[in-house]
Amino acid sequence: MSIEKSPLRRKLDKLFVPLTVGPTLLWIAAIIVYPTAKLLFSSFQFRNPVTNEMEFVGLRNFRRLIFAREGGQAALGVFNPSFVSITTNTAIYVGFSVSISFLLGLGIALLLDKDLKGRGWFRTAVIVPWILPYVMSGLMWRWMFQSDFGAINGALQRLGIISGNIPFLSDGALAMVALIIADVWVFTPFIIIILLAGLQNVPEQLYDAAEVDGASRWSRFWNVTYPFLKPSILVALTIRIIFDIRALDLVWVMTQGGPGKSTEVWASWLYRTAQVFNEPGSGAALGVVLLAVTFAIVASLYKIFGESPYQA
Amino acid sequence: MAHVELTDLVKQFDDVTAVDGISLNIPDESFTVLVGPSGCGKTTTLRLIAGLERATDGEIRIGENVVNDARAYERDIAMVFQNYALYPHKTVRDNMRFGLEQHDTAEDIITERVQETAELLQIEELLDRRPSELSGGQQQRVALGRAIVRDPAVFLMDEPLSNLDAKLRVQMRAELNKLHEELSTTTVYVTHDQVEAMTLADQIAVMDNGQIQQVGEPTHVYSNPRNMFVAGFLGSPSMNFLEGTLEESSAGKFELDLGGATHNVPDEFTDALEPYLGDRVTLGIRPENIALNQDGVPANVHPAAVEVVEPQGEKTVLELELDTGQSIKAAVDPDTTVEMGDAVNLRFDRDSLQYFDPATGESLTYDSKVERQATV
Amino acid sequence: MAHVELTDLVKQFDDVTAVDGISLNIPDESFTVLVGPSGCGKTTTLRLIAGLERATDGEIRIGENVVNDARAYERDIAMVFQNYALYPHKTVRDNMRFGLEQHDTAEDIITERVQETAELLQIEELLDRRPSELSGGQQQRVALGRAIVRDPAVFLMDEPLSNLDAKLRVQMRAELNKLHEELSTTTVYVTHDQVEAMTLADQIAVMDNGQIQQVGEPTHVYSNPRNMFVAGFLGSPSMNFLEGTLEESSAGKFELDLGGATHNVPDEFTDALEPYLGDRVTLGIRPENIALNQDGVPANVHPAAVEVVEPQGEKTVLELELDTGQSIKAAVDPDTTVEMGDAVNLRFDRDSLQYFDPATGESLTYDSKVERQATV
Amino acid sequence: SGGSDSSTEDGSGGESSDGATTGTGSETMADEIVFYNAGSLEFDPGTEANIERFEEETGISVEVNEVPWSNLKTSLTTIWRNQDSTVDAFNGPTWWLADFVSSDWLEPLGLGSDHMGKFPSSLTDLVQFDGQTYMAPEFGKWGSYLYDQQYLNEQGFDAPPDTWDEVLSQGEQLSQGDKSGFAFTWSGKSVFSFKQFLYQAGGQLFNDSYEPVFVEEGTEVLEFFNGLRERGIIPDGMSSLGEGGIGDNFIAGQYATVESWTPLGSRAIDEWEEGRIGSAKPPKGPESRATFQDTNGISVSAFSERKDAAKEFARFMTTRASSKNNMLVEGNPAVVPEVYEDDEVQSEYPSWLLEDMRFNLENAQSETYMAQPQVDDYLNEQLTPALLGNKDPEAALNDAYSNIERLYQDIGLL
Amino acid sequence: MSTKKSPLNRLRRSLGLETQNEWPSVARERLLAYGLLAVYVLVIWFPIYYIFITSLKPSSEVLSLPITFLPQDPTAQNYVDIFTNRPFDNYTINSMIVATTTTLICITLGTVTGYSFSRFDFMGNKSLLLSIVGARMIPPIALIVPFFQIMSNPPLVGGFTGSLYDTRLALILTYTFFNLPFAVWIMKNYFDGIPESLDEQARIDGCSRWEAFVKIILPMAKPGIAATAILAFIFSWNEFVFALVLTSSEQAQTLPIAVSLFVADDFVDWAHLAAGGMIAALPGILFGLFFQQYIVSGLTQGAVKE
Ligand SMILES: Nc1ncnc2c1ncn2[C@@H]1O[C@H](COP(=O)(O)OP(=O)(O)OP(=O)(O)O)[C@@H](O)[C@H]1O
Ligand SMILES: Nc1ncnc2c1ncn2[C@@H]1O[C@H](COP(=O)(O)OP(=O)(O)OP(=O)(O)O)[C@@H](O)[C@H]1O
Ligand SMILES: [Mg+2]
Ligand SMILES: [Mg+2]
Repeated sequence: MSIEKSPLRRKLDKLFVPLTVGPTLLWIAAIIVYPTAKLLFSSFQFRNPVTNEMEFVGLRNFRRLIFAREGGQAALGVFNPSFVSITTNTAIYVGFSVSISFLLGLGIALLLDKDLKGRGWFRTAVIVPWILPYVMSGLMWRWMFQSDFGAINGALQRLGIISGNIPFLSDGALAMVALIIADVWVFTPFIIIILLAGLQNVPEQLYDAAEVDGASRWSRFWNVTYPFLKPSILVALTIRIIFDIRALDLVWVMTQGGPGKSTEVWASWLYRTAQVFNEPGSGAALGVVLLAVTFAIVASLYKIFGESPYQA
Repeated sequence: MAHVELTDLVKQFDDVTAVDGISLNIPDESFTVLVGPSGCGKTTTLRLIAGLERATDGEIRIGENVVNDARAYERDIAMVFQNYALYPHKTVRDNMRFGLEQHDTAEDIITERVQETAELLQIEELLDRRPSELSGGQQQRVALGRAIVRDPAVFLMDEPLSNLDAKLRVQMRAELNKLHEELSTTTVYVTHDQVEAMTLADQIAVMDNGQIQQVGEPTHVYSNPRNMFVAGFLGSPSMNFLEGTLEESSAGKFELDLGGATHNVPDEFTDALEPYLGDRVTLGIRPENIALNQDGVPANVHPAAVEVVEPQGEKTVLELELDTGQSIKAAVDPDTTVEMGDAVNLRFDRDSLQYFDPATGESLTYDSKVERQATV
Repeated sequence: MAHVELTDLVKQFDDVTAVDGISLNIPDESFTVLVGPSGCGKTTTLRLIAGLERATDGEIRIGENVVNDARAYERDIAMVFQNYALYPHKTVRDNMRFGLEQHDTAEDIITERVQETAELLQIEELLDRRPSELSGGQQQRVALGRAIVRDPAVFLMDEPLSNLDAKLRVQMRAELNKLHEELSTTTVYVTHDQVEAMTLADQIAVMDNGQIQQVGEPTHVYSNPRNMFVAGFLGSPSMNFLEGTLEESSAGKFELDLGGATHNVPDEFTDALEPYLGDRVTLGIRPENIALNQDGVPANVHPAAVEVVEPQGEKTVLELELDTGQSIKAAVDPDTTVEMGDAVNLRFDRDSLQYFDPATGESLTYDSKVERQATV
Repeated sequence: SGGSDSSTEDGSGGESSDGATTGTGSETMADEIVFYNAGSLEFDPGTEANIERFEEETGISVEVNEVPWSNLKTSLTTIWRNQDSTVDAFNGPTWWLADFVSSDWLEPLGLGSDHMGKFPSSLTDLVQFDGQTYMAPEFGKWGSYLYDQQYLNEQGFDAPPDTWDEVLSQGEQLSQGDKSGFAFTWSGKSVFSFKQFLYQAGGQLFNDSYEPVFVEEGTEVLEFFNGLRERGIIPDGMSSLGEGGIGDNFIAGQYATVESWTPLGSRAIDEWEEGRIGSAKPPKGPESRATFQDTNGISVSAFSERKDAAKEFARFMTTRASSKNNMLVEGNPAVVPEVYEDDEVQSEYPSWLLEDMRFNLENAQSETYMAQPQVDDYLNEQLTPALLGNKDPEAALNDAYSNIERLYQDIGLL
Repeated sequence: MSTKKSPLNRLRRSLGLETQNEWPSVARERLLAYGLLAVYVLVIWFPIYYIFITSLKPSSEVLSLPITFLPQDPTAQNYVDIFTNRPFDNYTINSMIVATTTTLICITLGTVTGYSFSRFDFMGNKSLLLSIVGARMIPPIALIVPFFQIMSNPPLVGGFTGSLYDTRLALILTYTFFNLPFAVWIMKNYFDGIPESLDEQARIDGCSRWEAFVKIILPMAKPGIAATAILAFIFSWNEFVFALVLTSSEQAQTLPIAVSLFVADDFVDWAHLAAGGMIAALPGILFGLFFQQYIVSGLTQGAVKE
């Protein structure tokens, strides 16, 4: 037998992990850790539009963001009305679109989980809205909701349901409804895919076992399907909520937060503050708040749905 | 408790006929075992009885009722699945309670029954664990417990021991045996393990290709296979088949010309084999019914060369080549001292000989043998 | 080809010592089988030899070289993995070629060797298929072929048959046997199937807890276990152990007081057992060495009650309860007619008796038995 | 680049020259400039036509870069903070000037009074800082007051209301059935509407020392709106109607009178029968008849390396001829009063409309102030609930006031 | 057993609607499921249909009443216009370059790193992996401020002083931030599904680690790589917010920005917007139709496996 002597080959072999993991870690550190640090740093700064200098202002950005502005002083304990209303908008937007698309997605996923011929086709048909550019989807819905020439008013009129046009995007409440509809349209496919994958993880035999045990359909759902679906629900909700909290695309192209501030959400507020007002400090502060809120939501979702059926 | 009767049962999946018209009577309190090679329709038959599949044709009767259209949860059966199918997120106790709860059993009765069953199976200390915290054998017992606790009309068990290692398997087999003695619930049991089949069954049904090949008491079927399939399927190493032409010797005796060697047919088969004189006939002989006979009586002794010696502890299996070139296996005493290349003479135990029609595989001597046994 | 020598080999994973100082000499051209319960370190040992793990301590020598520091690709070995590990995206031919290509073998030699090997294994017609298009047994042969074609110094095989069904297993076992006769490549083979171990091995090494318990010829180890672990591990149903106190009878004979019954120790063991007089001693007897003796010679006959009868076709296993309350198994002829509840007398074959120290598990009679056999 | 500093100095001294010889080493004019336009040029056919003329006449090619409106100011800020020379000229509203000029990012255009003199002084005030012109006014957009002559006649009025009081009193009579007496553009533009009415009320947002001063007159404006809403004079869905919606509804005959942007007049002329559309001066508020103007102009980057060509571009695009061309091609009202006397223009538009447009131009008011988008946002935030009657006008404006004041304190202006 | 051969029966059979072999309730539910799914699909595809036909209408028809649900006078003029009057060729090229480069970086790094995470037990690998996964939880918008700052004023690396603002490079760098952690995670899960004994077999066959990875494992990971690549491509192609923030001219703007440019202050050019939107949506629709299973498997590998 021959023992080959090839020092380079051996050396490269020994360096396998550093060579394959190192670049990615450096890269990720550069594009995530560094910006995050910079975000924190910026949140303590204020850009003076006159001098164009960044000034250190401590926690002022946070105080002003969250607490009331009256009297030129941050009055602790009284919340900034904009913060309150935009937070409310965000909660309404995220709450409704996530829960509607979750229920809808669960329903469709349960239908698709049936042993249907052509299931692949349905899945293809169902998935497409999610992979279109959000901008295009947002504008498409803006076009659908357009008050004079939009398809929705057109169709409703043709069906004789309404006589005059409904100004969907220029009425505060209706604009929020329109936004939620668009959002549900875009993101339901994601829920469907994730839940469908979860449903396929349910061991078929457990349904049989439950049926033999005499369980009704409802009881089978709660005792067999749901425990196995929980991890998927967790993932679907987490990613979905994070997506919605940060989703600017739809809001920005459909309503720009308007009319008035009726559809302004955290994401659009952040963008407006940081980019349109060119006030990066306040934008960064809002970004920090957003990060914190996101992590809090993720943590609580894990609390609720975290337990997998195989865990002790 | 109830008897189960299947009549001309058919189950068709798209292009596969999984169950192809089987009729089987499963008496009340009996322990019936279905055996057969993989894919022969055992599981499907069980699922039809359970109501997890709907029959394409035929009739299923449990007790007095035709249950073809009843769903699983409407039939009073309990099933043990091959992989247990325990609910992984429920404790052992809740796994066992579930079926009772679904049947609206009163709380105190549930508690009592679960407790009793757990004691019977010696899993009381496991009641608060989850399935993932149990060993395979313990899971197995829980799966059994979940079925037993229900006290159903019929037990269905689908290869319930197939996942266990050899040692545990032997243990569990014994426990199942005891259990049936105690409860006497009608049981249909699927396995592809012959030892299991032989040891557990009151009645064994050998299936192939969606059809039942033979039904009967295990030892009866083992020694009197109706056809080559059954003969070859039961027993390990499996039965040797030697094909030859049936001729009448000058002495008026029948003999099988194996192409280079001659096998003398014992007289008692002459009547049964008479119609096949001149035809091709297959002789069947189990390895354990072959003895080495180094000095040898001339009649029915076949010279052979030892090719492989496989000592297996409690027996030694020999692979031999007959002079005719045919391969044959023999199971002999472990202290037999033979070596590769040895020339030996084989003696076939005449009581254990079987004759088949090589074209159809049907036994030519089944009826005469059974008759003879009955008269003995 | 080469011999392999392991010296004080240790492999430590975090907090588990998977291999705990084993020394094993694997002679050139031998077929060495490692057996042992799950988790005892068989796979780890193999992987150490292969160079897939690095030894924590000790020495591995292949042929003349210490290879501790050589990487897998530098050792001239071929390995057959439990799950075959065929490259699913390559054809059978390319699977077999790959190893040779990696070793810069000339194209015409590769072609020739692949062809030869394929013929040897009768897989020529499969050469252009992908693994997914093969049956389990065919995949098995390809996995073997891939190893054989390399003509390495050592073959390592990790439970290569464990995924096959019983029938195929028997076939493959025979093929492996023939193959080794032909090629004589040094082979280390891991299995937890005893029949495999017994039939294939020139030399068997029984492992437990990362240590080698006994090495030797299979039949030797089977009949002369060094300790209770080896005794209990080999054989199915496994050896019966009966514990008692060793006493000297009035007749000067040794006997084991089993607490209600007495077992007479054959004279040949007297010397060996002398030092343990008055101590607890465990008697070991294999089920197949127990005979039913309904009329019975009084000496060494134990009355027992039949509890379970398990006809297994070629033998029948009885579970019996001795008068002392101890459980014991016996394997008897299938035509033995006993029934549950029968009272029988058991006779232990005196040549097969074993005596152990119940505290350490060590055999007390190993040396004397081995000696005696040597003189016979 | 060092060149930019010196040219800034140069420019500040050359106010009266026409800018042909600014800077060092630039005797020959560059043959290409980069021009940033807000949004797609497709919506500015007037500008497009003028650019073509410019390229033909000067041989300088213009590379137009379209930036989304909402992003243009930020883009420019970024580019200039890096002292980047990619932009030579851009087109944008006057409101940005304060921020840009105070950061020294814009190049004085060096346009003499021969060029600037043709614009009304209300306009030149907006684009000049310390006597330097930083933006050449290109076209304007301001409020105009239109009415449905036919409907007014039916209701027995021969003239539209002339003052806020008349708007309130006549309005009630004009609002019948699904017809509203008065409407104005609101959605998304509440600050602009507010400013227009604020100037009509004689107020302004800031005084010369950067102090917000809008509360008093602003309260009057909001109370006027309250009056309109309470008497049912403005349409119900008012808060939701944007420029397009107002126009559509007016054309559909739903409003008796409307204050909207100038192009609606042209549209009514096209779509209504002869003589139905009427135009008037904006209703007079407590102090004035002013209107708000939204003027776009062209500025040149202080970091440009092709300043001469860029300045020439800014000049060319804002000549009388270009202004006229823009009005003819796109219908953008010219910011040069003389254009309204031009024959071609006269033949295109009715004289009474031109007269009102010119009046509006000359009486338009605007302001440039620092941190415009934030200031507008603070106002917007308070105006919306106040306009809907959900918040007391004075309280709303006081909140806006204190927010803006604090912003200016942060910046260091106060 | 009689099986009727009429086409209707065959359809019923192939859709699983016959009851002979199955419980009637199951067949009934299946029929209901087909119905509900069909309605759902029609409803969600209607907007896509409407914007598609809008893109085929001349502007005059788009803004005329009553609106039409079939183009009266279909024309490709809008598509011609956006490529002749507007620099859609530039936007498309930008989108291609940005999406392709991002995808290449992500699959290259994601593959090798995912492999190491799957196969090696190196120091801190669990927590490193956890932090990579955690990075997916960071809402990108929270970071627009620092990204904008960094790109317009990048830290000095190797003497580089220029600004990355308004360059495709800025977008590429940014998009790896969304996609690389995801790619590592998908690939790690994918490699977990390839038995390690194959690597070992390759090493026994004489391969070094690198050779085993390149010659044996990589070819087997093609479906996983395809799934990762498709998702990374789609995410980069569709991204809007960072493109809006980090670019300002056609030298770097991508299609989503181009489409949004049709929205002017007070007027939207719907006909051309629809055409541009269809161009921007094209890869998504094509990928959805032809590679649906990769998208699904990528998402499930990337999301559900924990
Ligand atoms: N749901 C199904 N759809 C289509 N074919 C099926 C279905 N279930 C079983 N079959 C087919 O029916 C035949 C019988 O299957 P069955 O599961 O009853 O076999 P089995 O005897 O239990 O085999 P094994 O011992 O392998 O479990 C097989 O050919 C199988 O492929
Ligand atoms: N990579 C590893 N890291 C930590 N512990 C390990 C590792 N590989 C093996 N072990 C441990 O080492 C011991 C021996 O493992 P090994 O795989 O050699 O057992 P085995 O004898 O092959 O068992 P089996 O019959 O179940 O395959 C076990 O306790 C196992 O858990
Ligand atoms: Mg089965
Ligand atoms: Mg192992």
